[in-house]
Amino acid sequence: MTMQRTRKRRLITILLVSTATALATSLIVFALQQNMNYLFTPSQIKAGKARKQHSFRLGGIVKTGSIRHSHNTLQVFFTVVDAKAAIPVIYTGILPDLFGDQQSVIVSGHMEQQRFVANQVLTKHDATYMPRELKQAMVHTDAGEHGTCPGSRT
Amino acid sequence: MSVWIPLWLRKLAAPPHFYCIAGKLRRWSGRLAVLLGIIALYGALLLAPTDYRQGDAYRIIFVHVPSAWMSLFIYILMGGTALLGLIWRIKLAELATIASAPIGAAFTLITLITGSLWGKRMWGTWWTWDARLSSELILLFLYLGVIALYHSFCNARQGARAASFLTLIGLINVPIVHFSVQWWHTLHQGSTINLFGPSYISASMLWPLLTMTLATKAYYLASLCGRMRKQLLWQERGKHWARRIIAMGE
Amino acid sequence: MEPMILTHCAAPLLEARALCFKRQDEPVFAPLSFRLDSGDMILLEGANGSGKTTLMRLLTGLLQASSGEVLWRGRPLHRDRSPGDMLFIGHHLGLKARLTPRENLRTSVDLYGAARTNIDAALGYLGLDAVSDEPVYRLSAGQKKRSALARLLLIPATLWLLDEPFVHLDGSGVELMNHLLARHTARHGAVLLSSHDQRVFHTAGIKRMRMDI
Amino acid sequence: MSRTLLLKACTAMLRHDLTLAWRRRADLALPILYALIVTTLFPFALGPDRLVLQQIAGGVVLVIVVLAMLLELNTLFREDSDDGSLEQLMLSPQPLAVLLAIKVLVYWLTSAAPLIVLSPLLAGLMHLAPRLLPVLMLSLLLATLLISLLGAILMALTITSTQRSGMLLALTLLPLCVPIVIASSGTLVAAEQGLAWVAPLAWLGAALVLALVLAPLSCAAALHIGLDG
Repeated sequence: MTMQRTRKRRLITILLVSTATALATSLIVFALQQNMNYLFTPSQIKAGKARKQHSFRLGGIVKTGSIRHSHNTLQVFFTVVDAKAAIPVIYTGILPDLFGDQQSVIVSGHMEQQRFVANQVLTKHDATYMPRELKQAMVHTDAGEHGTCPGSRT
Repeated sequence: MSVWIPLWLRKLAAPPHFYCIAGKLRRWSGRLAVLLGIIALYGALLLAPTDYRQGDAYRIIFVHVPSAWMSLFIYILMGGTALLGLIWRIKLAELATIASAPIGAAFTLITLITGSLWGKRMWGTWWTWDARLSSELILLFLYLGVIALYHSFCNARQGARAASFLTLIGLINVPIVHFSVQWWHTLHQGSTINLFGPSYISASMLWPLLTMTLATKAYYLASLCGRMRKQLLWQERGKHWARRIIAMGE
Repeated sequence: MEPMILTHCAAPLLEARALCFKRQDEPVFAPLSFRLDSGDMILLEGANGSGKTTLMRLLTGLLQASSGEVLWRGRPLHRDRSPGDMLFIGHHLGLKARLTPRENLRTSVDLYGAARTNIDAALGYLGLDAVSDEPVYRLSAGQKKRSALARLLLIPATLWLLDEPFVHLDGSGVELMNHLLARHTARHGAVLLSSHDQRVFHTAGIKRMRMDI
Repeated sequence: MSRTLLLKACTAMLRHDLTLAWRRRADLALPILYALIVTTLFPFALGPDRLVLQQIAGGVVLVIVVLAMLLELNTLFREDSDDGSLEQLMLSPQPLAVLLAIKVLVYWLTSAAPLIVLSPLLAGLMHLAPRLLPVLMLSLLLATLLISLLGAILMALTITSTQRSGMLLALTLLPLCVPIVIASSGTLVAAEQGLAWVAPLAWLGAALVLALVLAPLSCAAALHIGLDG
């Protein structure tokens, strides 16, 4: 009798756990289908996805040649672009070392008219490490923008 | 408790025997750690070339990356020993879980400090709430929680079991924390070294990194053995073999 | 420890085989083997700290043995699932100070799935009529003990595990308790109890077990 | 047969714990007062700037509720362990996990539920936009249930530990709560920015469904570890 009870109890436990797992899985699948991006790209902003009065984060790549420093203040102007759109950004402060053309950045701040006023600029560096000489050589031979070093496989 | 454990393993796990072997292991892995560490530092600071973009500041990865790997590696290992200790009540597994925690916490702390130094140079901020950084911080809290929980019990073995249980819960939590923080969009770069597929690092930089990784592993083994020995001796202080060793030491 | 000499051949109600418990790697008592059949009553004797309470908790399954095993009706005692016809009353009586004896008993009875109708009778039998609706914190130590012991009347259990059941009881309480014990063994129940004070104890056919190492 | 017995035991447990909570109903006001007082500290500390307060309102209410719960949580199972009723519970023939789940439910009803009812007032003090209130309460509902379940495991684990202040519980529980806090604040931020806020809520829901089943089981296991010494 006790054996039967044990078995029954175990069965109920397994049933409950698997039901919960199934339910949780379907909820997660549902959640994954929703857009969960807390960062807006320039094209999303152009499409009016971000409410203008709220502060948010803008992510993209610094357009080549767009960086302009002001002469006597710390103000910097640059343009953040993605595949389709561009947003001009104004920032006052010291920029991180890696900041430069074609650098991917995350800028937080808010929109003022058509311009994004940033209060923080973060640069995202890529996961490539190589000697300076090699990079120069690669640039000269135009080995591609994201070349991996030959013979560096682990 | 009638669990089938092979005889040789049982023999190895006998406290006096383990004490002796751990002593030897500690000595040799300690020496190995020092040797590898010197080689790796030499390679990292003098031989490895300057990075094309990050200049010489990138050299911090030779400390940062191996510690970060160790911080996770040790926690996963603790999860394994915790499970062993809880299910089969293997005393050495309990000891290993408890002895690993401070080492893991130290590596996590090193990771956080070097990471924040690096972050200031490269990203422009000491700290950012990005997925990897945040989960590393939570990992540190988990380590500290495990240590604190262990010390809050009078009965050391019960404390070890409770701490093991917490370790297991935390083990499930680590990836969850990581992915949940990722919602805030990650600033940290992707993986540089991939086990499967190409790595984005040149060989001249890679070998000191890997050597340093081996050095940290050897250091961990040495430190673990030392801590387990000490704890074992303390727990078995009433036993004959332990008294003999203590008497010999003094 | 000599194993009990028993005439029964079937699986005993409760059996301990080389039971040992270590706290901080120190054995609390020497390995114990004994068996308990229906109709038996065993008195655990031993000085303070000889492990009587620990043994009781082992036998209920609250503690897990370091080595050896406890068999309940021939099967290993399962730690996660109490057999249900075993009743344990320990040092901590399991009474809520803010509830009345009646409310406390009602919960116990419902947890074991026993009949609720006998609560009044049980309270009367133990002389708790006057205080049955007072919160437990107002009761004297003896009255609290009686309230806890009322479970023995209400929950049908084969085995009683009683840790110091006579403590705090007055003369009439001791009489009552002795009577309950005798009646239970006469009805093929089994009892394992511990007591310091052997004078209060006068049931015939009791087996004594010394716990000293 | 055994199902009706289990049901009877569950209702008995529920009545028992609710009666106990009712007998010390004065204590029920404490977390509420705590939450109110801590909330009023924020305008004093940050200045009464409406915009500043509004921006952090959701997160502040969330964290205060979590902390208020934590203070209450430290008493869960403690009295039961001290007076021996926990032993009686473990020895009863009913599945321990189910009984513990009921205890956690009563804990939630008596400590977290009043805080959720109070949350519009707390949010109002911090000038949270009224349209965000339903989202706040919904995410609080899921988050508090999850934290209760997680906290119960840790309380069961530390039942015989010598460290009885809430600090140990905070140190061990709060790191585990990080994803819960992130998801619930994520819900609020998304709702504020007009994004789809159902997604983080669905994550919380998924975690809750799993926790509802797994946490009582782990709690029972943890209790055995906690008492085994």
